[in-house]
Amino acid sequence: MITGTGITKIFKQRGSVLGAREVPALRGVDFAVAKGGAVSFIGESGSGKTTLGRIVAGLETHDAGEIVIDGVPMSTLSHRRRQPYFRRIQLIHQDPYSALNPTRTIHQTLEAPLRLRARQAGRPRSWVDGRAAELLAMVGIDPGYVLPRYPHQLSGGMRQRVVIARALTMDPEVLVADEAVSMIDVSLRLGILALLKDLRERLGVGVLFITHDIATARYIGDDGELYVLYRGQVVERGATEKIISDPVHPYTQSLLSAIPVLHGLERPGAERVVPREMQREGEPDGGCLFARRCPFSTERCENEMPVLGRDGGPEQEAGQEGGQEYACFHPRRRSVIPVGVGE
Amino acid sequence: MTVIVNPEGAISPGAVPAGTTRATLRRNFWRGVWRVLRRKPSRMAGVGIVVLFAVIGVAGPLLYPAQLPRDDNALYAPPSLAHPFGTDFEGTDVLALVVTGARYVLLTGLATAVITVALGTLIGLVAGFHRGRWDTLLMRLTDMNLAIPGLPLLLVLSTVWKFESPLEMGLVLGVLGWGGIARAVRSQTLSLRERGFIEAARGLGLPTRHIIGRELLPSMAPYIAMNMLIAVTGAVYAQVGLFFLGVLPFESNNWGVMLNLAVFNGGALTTPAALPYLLAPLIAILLLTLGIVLIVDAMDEIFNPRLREE
Amino acid sequence: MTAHTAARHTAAPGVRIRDLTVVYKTPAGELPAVRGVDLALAPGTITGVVGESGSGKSTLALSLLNAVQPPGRIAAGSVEIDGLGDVLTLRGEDLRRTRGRQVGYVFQAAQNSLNPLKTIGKQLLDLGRSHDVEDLRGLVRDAKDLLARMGMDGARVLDSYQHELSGGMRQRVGIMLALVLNAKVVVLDEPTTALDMITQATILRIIREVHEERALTTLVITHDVGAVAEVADSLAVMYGGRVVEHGPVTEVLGSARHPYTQGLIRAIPRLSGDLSLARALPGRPPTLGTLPTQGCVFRERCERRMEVCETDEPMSVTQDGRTVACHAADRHLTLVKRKEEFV
Amino acid sequence: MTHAVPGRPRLGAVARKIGGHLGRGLAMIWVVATISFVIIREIPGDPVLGQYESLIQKGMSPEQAERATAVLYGFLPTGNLWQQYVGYMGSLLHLDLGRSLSTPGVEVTTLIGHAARWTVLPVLAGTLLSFLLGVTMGVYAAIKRSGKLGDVLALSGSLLHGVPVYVIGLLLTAIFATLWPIMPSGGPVDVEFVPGFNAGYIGSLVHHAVLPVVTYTLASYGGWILAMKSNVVAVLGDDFILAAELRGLRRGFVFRYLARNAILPLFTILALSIGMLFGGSIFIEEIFNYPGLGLLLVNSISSRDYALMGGTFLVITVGIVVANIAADLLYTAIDPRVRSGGAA
Amino acid sequence: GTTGTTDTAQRGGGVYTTIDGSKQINASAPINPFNPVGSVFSGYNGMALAWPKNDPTDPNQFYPAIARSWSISPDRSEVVIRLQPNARWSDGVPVTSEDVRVSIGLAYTQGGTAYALDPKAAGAAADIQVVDPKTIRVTQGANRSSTFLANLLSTVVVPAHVFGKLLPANFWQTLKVAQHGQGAAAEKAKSQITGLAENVIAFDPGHDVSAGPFVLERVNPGAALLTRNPYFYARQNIVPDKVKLLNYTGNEQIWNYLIAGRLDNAPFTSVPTAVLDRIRDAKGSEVIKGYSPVAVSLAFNQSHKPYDNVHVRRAIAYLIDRAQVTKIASPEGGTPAVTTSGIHAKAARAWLGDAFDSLNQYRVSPAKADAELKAAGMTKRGGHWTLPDGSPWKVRIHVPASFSDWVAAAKSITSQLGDHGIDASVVTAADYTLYLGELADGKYDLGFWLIGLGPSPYNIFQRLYGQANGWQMFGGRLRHVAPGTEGNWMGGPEKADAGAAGTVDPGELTSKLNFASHDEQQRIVGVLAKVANEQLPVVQLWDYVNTQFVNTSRYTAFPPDDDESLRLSSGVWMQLGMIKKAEKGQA
Ligand SMILES: Nc1ncnc2c1ncn2[C@@H]1O[C@H](COP(=O)(O)OP(=O)(O)OP(=O)(O)O)[C@@H](O)[C@H]1O
Ligand SMILES: Nc1ncnc2c1ncn2[C@@H]1O[C@H](COP(=O)(O)OP(=O)(O)OP(=O)(O)O)[C@@H](O)[C@H]1O
Ligand SMILES: [Mg+2]
Ligand SMILES: [Mg+2]
Repeated sequence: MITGTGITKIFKQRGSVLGAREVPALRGVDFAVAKGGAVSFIGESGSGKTTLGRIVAGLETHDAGEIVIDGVPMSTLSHRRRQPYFRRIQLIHQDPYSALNPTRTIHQTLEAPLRLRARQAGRPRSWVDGRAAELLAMVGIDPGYVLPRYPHQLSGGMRQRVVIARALTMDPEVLVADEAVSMIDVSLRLGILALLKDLRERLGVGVLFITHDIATARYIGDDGELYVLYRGQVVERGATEKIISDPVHPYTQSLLSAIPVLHGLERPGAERVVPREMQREGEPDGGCLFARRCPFSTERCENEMPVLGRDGGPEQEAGQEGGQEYACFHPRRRSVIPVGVGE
Repeated sequence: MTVIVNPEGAISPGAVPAGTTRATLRRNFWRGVWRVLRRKPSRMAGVGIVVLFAVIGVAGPLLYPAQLPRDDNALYAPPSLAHPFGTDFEGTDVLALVVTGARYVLLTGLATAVITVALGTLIGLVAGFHRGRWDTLLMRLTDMNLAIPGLPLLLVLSTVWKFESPLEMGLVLGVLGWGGIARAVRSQTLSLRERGFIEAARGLGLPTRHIIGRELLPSMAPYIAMNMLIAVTGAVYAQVGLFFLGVLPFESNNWGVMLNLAVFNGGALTTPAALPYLLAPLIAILLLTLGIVLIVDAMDEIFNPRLREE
Repeated sequence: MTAHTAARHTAAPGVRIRDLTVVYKTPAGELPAVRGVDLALAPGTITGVVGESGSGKSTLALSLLNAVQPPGRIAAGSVEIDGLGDVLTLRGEDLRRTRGRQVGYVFQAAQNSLNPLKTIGKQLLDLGRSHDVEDLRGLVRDAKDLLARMGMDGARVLDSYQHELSGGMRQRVGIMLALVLNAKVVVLDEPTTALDMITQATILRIIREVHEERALTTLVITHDVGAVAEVADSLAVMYGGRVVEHGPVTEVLGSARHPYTQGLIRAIPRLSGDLSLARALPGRPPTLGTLPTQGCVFRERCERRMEVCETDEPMSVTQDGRTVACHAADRHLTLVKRKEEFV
Repeated sequence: MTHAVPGRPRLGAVARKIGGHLGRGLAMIWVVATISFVIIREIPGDPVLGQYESLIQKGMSPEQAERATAVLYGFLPTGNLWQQYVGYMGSLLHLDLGRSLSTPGVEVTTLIGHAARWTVLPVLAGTLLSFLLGVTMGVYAAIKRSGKLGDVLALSGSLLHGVPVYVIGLLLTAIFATLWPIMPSGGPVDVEFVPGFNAGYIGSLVHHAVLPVVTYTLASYGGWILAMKSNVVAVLGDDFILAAELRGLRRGFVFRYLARNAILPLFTILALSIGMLFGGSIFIEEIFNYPGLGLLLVNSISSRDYALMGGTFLVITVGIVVANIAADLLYTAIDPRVRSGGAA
Repeated sequence: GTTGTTDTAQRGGGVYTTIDGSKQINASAPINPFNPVGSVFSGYNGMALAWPKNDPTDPNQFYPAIARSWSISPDRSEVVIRLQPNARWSDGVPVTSEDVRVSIGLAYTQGGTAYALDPKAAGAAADIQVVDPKTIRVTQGANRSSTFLANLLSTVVVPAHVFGKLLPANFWQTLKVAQHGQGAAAEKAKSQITGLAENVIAFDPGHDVSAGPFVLERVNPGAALLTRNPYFYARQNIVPDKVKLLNYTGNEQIWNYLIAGRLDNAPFTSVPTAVLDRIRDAKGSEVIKGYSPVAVSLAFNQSHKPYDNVHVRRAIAYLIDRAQVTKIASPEGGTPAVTTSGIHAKAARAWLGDAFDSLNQYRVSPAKADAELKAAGMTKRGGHWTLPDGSPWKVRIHVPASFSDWVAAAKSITSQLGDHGIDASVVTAADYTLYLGELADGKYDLGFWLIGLGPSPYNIFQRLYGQANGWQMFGGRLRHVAPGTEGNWMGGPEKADAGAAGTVDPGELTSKLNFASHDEQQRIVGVLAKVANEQLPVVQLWDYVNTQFVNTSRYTAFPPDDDESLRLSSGVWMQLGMIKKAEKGQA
C-alpha cells in the first residue's frame, strides 16, 4: 500500500534567460495505490504525470508532501534506508527502445537484478536462470527465443514485455507504468494492457497507470480509480468507469471529447467540450487553473481556486457521489464520449 | 543474420539457452569483431599494422643483441640489403634502431592512453553521474586542464622533471591530456543517464558499480576505445616531438631521438645522406598512425551489437 | 493578383497511384517496403492511410513526391496527379517546383521539420524565393492568414525560432508551409503523433477545415485509426507494404472485410463497449526482413488463414467502391494473382 | 484563439552570462599564474652560468663571456618564494610581467607583444585557411561518403589529422627550402625591405609566411574535414533537411541550411583552436625560425629567463581562456537556441 | 639569392650577408653594446679599442681599431693608448679620449675584468687620465695581471654625446671613493655605481651612432641590416654598401644558407661530412680552417666512486678511441686530441715544446685498460666489469640534449666501453643550462666539459683547477673547498703528485698564471699539463677546429687558413682591408 499526500514538486529552471523560473509540476497531489489496485492518472502534456510517476518510483525528490509505503513515511528515513522501500515500486518506461541497454542481451539484463535478489534472499545462483525464464514466460514470451538476444532483435511489444519482466524481478508491490503502451503498435497495445491486468490479478501487483489516452485506462481494470491531472493539480477523481461515463469537470470533459470518433462504429457525444484556447507555458496562477480555457468559466473561476471534493457549485448534483470528487465551481455532467452506432 | 542461429521456438521454453553463458558471449563478441573487420580490407590492414607494432614493441629488442652492432666504416651508409634503411652516425643499422626503439615509444603511448582514458572516463563519469556539486567541481578542474596549454607546459616541466621511464613520461602526458575525454564522457553520461535503461537500473536498486561498469561504460565503449587509440597516436606524436625538439632528456634509443640526431647531427634536411635515418622513424610513425586510423573506423561497428551482427 | 491567389478556387486534382513498388537496399538485398499498391485519391477528399509501424506508410507518402531517399528506390509504378501527369517521371527542376507548389507535404514529426537556426518567417521567404513568388509580401500575408486561421498570432510566429514554439504550434507551422503556396494536393505524414489528445483533436479539426476551405485533395497518414476516422472520407489500410483494404471510412470501420482491419479495430482501446471483446492481434507486425516472400503477408497473424494463403498473394478486388485483398474475404472470386518478381 | 510565443532574451541576462564567464576566466588565469609561478621558480639551472658557458661554446673568449654575463646577476629575482609570489601577483594586476633576463632591461610585455604579432599572423591565416578548406572538403566528403572520393577524402583527413605537425613542417622545409629552394628557410621577413605598406615588404612577409601557414593549414585541415564530415552526416539525417527538400526549396537554400547547421558547432572549435594554436605553434616556429610566442617560450626556457618564461606561458594560457570565453559567447550569439536559454 | 643585385649594379658594393654567431638578433633589444643582446655587432657598428689576434699563447696580441697604437710599461703598471686621428662617429663627430673615458666609466657600472670596483681584483684599472683628445693613459692597480692589456683593449667604445648622459655628474668622484675609499662610504659608492647598471643596459639611443664601418639601419626578429658609415676612418677599405646579419638559431639553418650560397661568410659551426660536401659543391663556396683554442673533454666527478680512483680514469682513457669518436661526432670541426694535457694541441706544442711528446698519449689499449681496472680492484664477471664490492658498474655519461655532437660522441663512447664489457649509457639533460646546473651540483658521474680556453694560460687551466675543482678566489685570496660543496663537482685532491716537481697544489699554480712572467708561466704550464695528463681529471676528446665558410662568388680576399684574424667577424676583416669585390660579382 502506497499513499501520497500533498505531493508538491516545483522545478527551478536555472540558466534560463528569464532567470530562475519556477515551474510547479505538482501542486499537492493526494493518492493511494492499494495492493492489486489500479490507479490511473490522465492529463495533457505537461500536466505532471511523469513527474508524479518518478516521485512514486523514488527517482525524483519532491518538495512537499509525504509518501507512505507500507505505513512507513519516507521522509523519516535516510536516503539509504528508503532504497529497499522504493525498490518495491518499479517504473515501466514509455519508450521500450531506450529502456533496454542495447549492448546487453536480455539474459544479461535480467540476470543483474535477479542476482541481487538471489543474494538478498540467500538463493543459489542457479535460481537466477530459472527465474529469468519463469518471468519471461509470465509476461508471455518465449524465454528460449528472447534470452540470448539483444534488444534490437525484438519487436516493440516484446521489448515492453521484457521491461515488465525486468520490473518483476524485484517482486514489486506496485508497477508505475508511464505511457507504457503509447509507443507500441496499435495491434499489440491491448496485449500489454491485458498483461498488466493479469499481473494485478495473479500477483496482486498494484498498477499506477499514467496515460493521456483515457481509453487505455479502462483496460487496466474496470475496478480501478482515475485521477485527472491538470497543471499539477488533480481536478477530478473517482472510479474509472464512473468518470468515463459521467465526467463532471470541464477539463475531464474536454479530454474525453478529444478522443477521436470511429465514424462508422460510433457517433460523437452530444455535448463535446472544446477548450477555448491552447495550453500555454508559464501561465499565471490564481483562480481555477483551467479558467482561461474553460468554455464555462465565470468570474468566480478567475479569482477563486476550487479545491478537490469540497467546493460544489450551484449546479452540483452529488459532490462526492460514489467517491467521485472534482474541483470545479460549475460541475455538470455532459455526454461527451462517443456512442456506439449499435447502441 | 544473427550469430545465435535460433529460429523461433527451436528451444523449448524454460530451458536455459546455451547461448547466454559468458564464454559464449565472449566468443560471439570476437566473432562479431572478426566479421566487422573483414567487411573492409582496410581494417584488416590496420589490424595487421597495429599487431605488427605490438609484436615489435614486445619482442623487438630480443631480435638484436643488447649492444647493437656498429660498422665503423659505414657511417650514414645508404640503404642496402644488409641495412634496408642505411646506418646512423656510428654505423648502427637504422632498422634495428627503429625496432628496438619502438618499445619505449609504444609503451609511453600505451601508458598515456591508459591514463588519459582512465582519468578522463572516471572524472567524466563521476561528474555526469553524480551531477550537482561534484559535477561543478570536476568540470572546473576539467576546464582548467583544458585551458593549460599542454605542449608549453611540457616544455616547462621537462626542465623540472626527468621523464626517466616511458611510464613516467606516459603519466605526465596522461595527466595533462584527460580533459577532452572527461568533458565528452560527461556529456555522454548526462545524456545516457536520461535514457530509460540507466534509470531502470537505478530503480532496480542495482549498485552504482554495476550501473557504471555494466550499463554506462559499455555504451560508451566505442567512444572510449576510439579515444584510447587516438590517445596512443597523440602521445607518440607529443613524445617524439619533444625528443625531436631536444627538450626531453633521453637515456635510451627511441624514434624521437633518431629524428633529432638525423636532423641536427646528420643534416638530414640538408643532404640526402642522412635522409633514410630521418625517414625510417617518420615512416614508423606514419604507419602506426595509419594503422590506428584504419582501426578507429571500425570501432562503432565493433561495439554496437546491431552493426556488429549485421 | 499572383498565381497562388488566383489558383485558389480551381478544382481539386485527383491522384492515382498505380502498381507502386518501392524497394530498400539492405544487406539481404533489395526488399520491397511498398509493393504493388494501387490507390486513387478522389478529388477533394481526405484519404486516410493507416498501418502499423513499418507498414510502408511514409514510403508511400514520399513516393507521391518522388522523394524516396536512398537506399530506397521506386522500382515500379506511377503516380498520376491531375494537371501534372506522372510525378515519378519528373526530374530535377520540374520535380523541385512540383514539391511545395503543387504537392504540399507535412512531415512526420513535423516538430523537427524546421531549420533551428532561422526564424519561421525567413524560412517562409526562402520557400517563396525558391518558387519564384514575386509578391513576397503577399506570401507573408497569406501565411499570417493561415496561421491565424489555425489559431495563432501569425506575426509573432513568423518572428519565432522553432525552439520557441510548442509541438502543436510547430505542427501547425508545418501545415502552413505546406499550404501557403496553394498546393492542391497535401500529404500529411503522422500529423498528430507525439501530441496529446486535446492538441491532436485541434490539429485534426484544423486539417478538416482547411481542407474544405481550400478544396484540397488530402492524404493523411497515421498509425492511429481513431485519428483517421475523425477526419478522413475514405480509408486505406496498409500491412506489410500492401494496401489490404480501402473504402469509405464509415464502411471500412463499420464493416471491415479484411481480417487485419477487423483485428485492428478490435484491438483499439475504446471508451465504451465490452472489454472482453477487445483483443490484441497475435504475433507481431512484419519488418522488411521478416516479410514473407510469397503468399499473403498477413497470414501468420491471421485467424482465417487458408492453405492458399501460404503460396498465393491475394489480389485486390474492388467492389462497390471498396477494395479488399484477402483470399478469405473474396473466396468466391477465383482470380488469383501470382507475383514472383521478388522471390 | 491566439497563441503567444515565449519572449526573447533580455540584455541583463546576457550581461550576467558574460560576467560569469569573465569571473571564471579570471579565476582560471589566477590558478594558472600560480601554477606557472611555482613550477618556474622550481626549475633548476643557473641562468648566468648557462649564458657564460654557451657564449664560450660559441667561441667567445672567457673574459668577454664573463663581461657579457656579469650584468645578468643584477636581474636575478631576489627574496623568498612567498615574497616573490606576492610581488609577481601584484605586478600582474598592473599587467606588468617584469623585465626580461635574457634581453636585460627590456620589458617582458614588449617582447611578448613583438612575438605575438608573428604568432597571430600565420596562426590566423593558417587556421582560417584550413578551416575553409577543411569545411568545404568535409561537406564534399559527407555528400560523397558512400563513394570512393568520400573515402579518399576522409582517409586523407584522418591521416593528416594523425600526422604530427613537425613531420609536415620538416618535410616541407626539406622539399621547398633545401631540395628545391624556392622558399626562405626561416625568419619572418627580409630585413632589406623598409617596413610599411610597400610591395617589397608585404611580398617578403608573404613569402616568408607561406611555409609556416601551409604547415598550419595542413596540420589542422584533417581535424576540420573530419569534424565537418561527421556534422554534415548528422545534419543530413535531420528531418528538416528532407523537409526543406520536400517543400521544394532550391538546392542553394538546402545547402545553406545544411552548411550552417553543420558549421555551427565548428565555430566554437574554431575559436578554441585559435586559442590553442598560440601554444601549439612551438614546433612550427622552431622549424621555420619564426619569432612567435612558441619560440619565445622555448628560448626563455633554455636561457632560464624566469620572467619571460612565466609571462609567455601566462599569455598563452590567457589566450586559451579568452578563446574559451569567446567560443561560448560566440555560440550564444549565433545559435538562437542557446541565445534564448531554451533546450538546444 | 640575395636581393642585393640591384644595389650592386648601382653602387657597386652590394650586400654582404653573414651571421653573427654570438647572439640572437632581437628586434626588441636596444642599440646598446652593454646589453648582451643589444643590436650592436662587433666589428660592424660596434668598435673596441682593438681586436684580439688569434695567438696560441699570447693573449695580448691585437689589431688596431679605435686605438691606433698602444704601449705598456714593462711592469705592466701603465698603458698609454693613442686613438685613430681620423676616427669619427657616423654623425660626423670625432672620436675622442672623452668617448673612451665615458665608455670605461660605463664599463665600470657593468663590472668586468679590467673595470672591477674591487681594488684587490686582479688586473683592475686604477686610474684613467685623458692626456689629450687622442691620447689616454690607464694605470693598473696592485694585483698586476698579465692580461691587463688584453682586457683593456677589448673595451667597447661608445659615443659620449649619446651615452654620456647615463653617467651622473659626480660619477668620477664616486668612482674614486669606490676604488680608494674605506668602509661604508666606499660600499655606498660601489652600490651607487652598480646601481647604474640597469639603466645603462636598458638605455636605447633610438638610432645608431657608430664609429665602425657600418651603421645599423634596421633590425628584424631574424635579421639586421647595416649600411656603410661614411665617416669610418678606414672607409676606403670597406667594399660592401650594406651588411645583412642573419639570426643564428641552429647549425642546420647555417648549413641550408650555405648550400644555397646565400652567405658570404659564416662563423664556426660543426658540420657533418655529408653536409660539408654539399656546401663545398655550392658555387664559390670555400672552407677556411683555423685555430680555435677550445677542446672538449669527458670529465670525471672524482668524489663519486669509482672515479675517485685514477686507475679507473686511466682505464676509461685507454678504452676511448678518440679518433673514432671525433670522426663520428665532429668530423669537420675537430681533431682528435693527441693526449690529455688540458691544452689545445697547437697551444700545447707552443707551451710545452718537446715535453708534449713525452706525455702519455693513452692510445687505445684494451690490455692496459684491463690492467688498470684490475689495479682498481675491479673484476670481470660474465663479460661484464663489476665494482670491487661485486656490485654492477654502470657508467652513465651525461650530456646536454641540445648539443648533437656531444650526444653522438657520448653514444660512441658508450658503444666503445660496451664493447669492452663496461655497461655504459648516455643520459641527456633537457638543456645546457640545466646540464650545467646539475653538473655543478655534483649530480653526474661523468659529463662533457669544455677545456683549453686559450690563449691565456690561466683560462686554460682554470677549467681544470679552478672553481669547478674547488679552488676559489675569495677577497683576493685563494682557498680550496671540499668536494661536493660550493660548485666543486670535479672533486680532485687538493695536492697532486707532479713527478719531478714533487707534490704541488695545481689550483695555486693555476692562479699564479695570472700574474707570472712568461717564463714562469711556461714552467707552470709544464707542471700542470703533466699533472692533468697523469691524474686525468678529464679525458680530452678532441680539439676544436675553427671551420669558417666563405663564398667567393661575390667577394674575395678572405683571410687564409690559420690566419690570426680568423676568429674575428667579417666586419673586422673589412676594417683590416681584407674583403674585396669579386671580379664577376653576381648574386
Ligand atoms: N527536469 C525538469 N526540469 C524542469 N522542468 C521540468 C522537468 N521535468 C518536467 N518539468 C516540467 O514539469 C511539468 C510537468 O512535466 P511532466 O513531464 O511530469 O508532464 P507529463 O504530464 O508527463 O507530460 P507528457 O504527457 O508530455 O509526458 C512540465 O511543465 C515540464 O516542463
Ligand atoms: N532507409 C531505409 N533503409 C532500409 N529500410 C528502410 C529504410 N527506410 C524505411 N525502411 C523500411 O521500409 C519499411 C517501411 O518503412 P516506412 O518508414 O515507410 O514505414 P512507416 O509505415 O512509415 O512506419 P512508421 O509508422 O514507423 O513511420 C520498414 O520496414 C522500414 O524498416
Ligand atoms: Mg510524461
Ligand atoms: Mg513513417
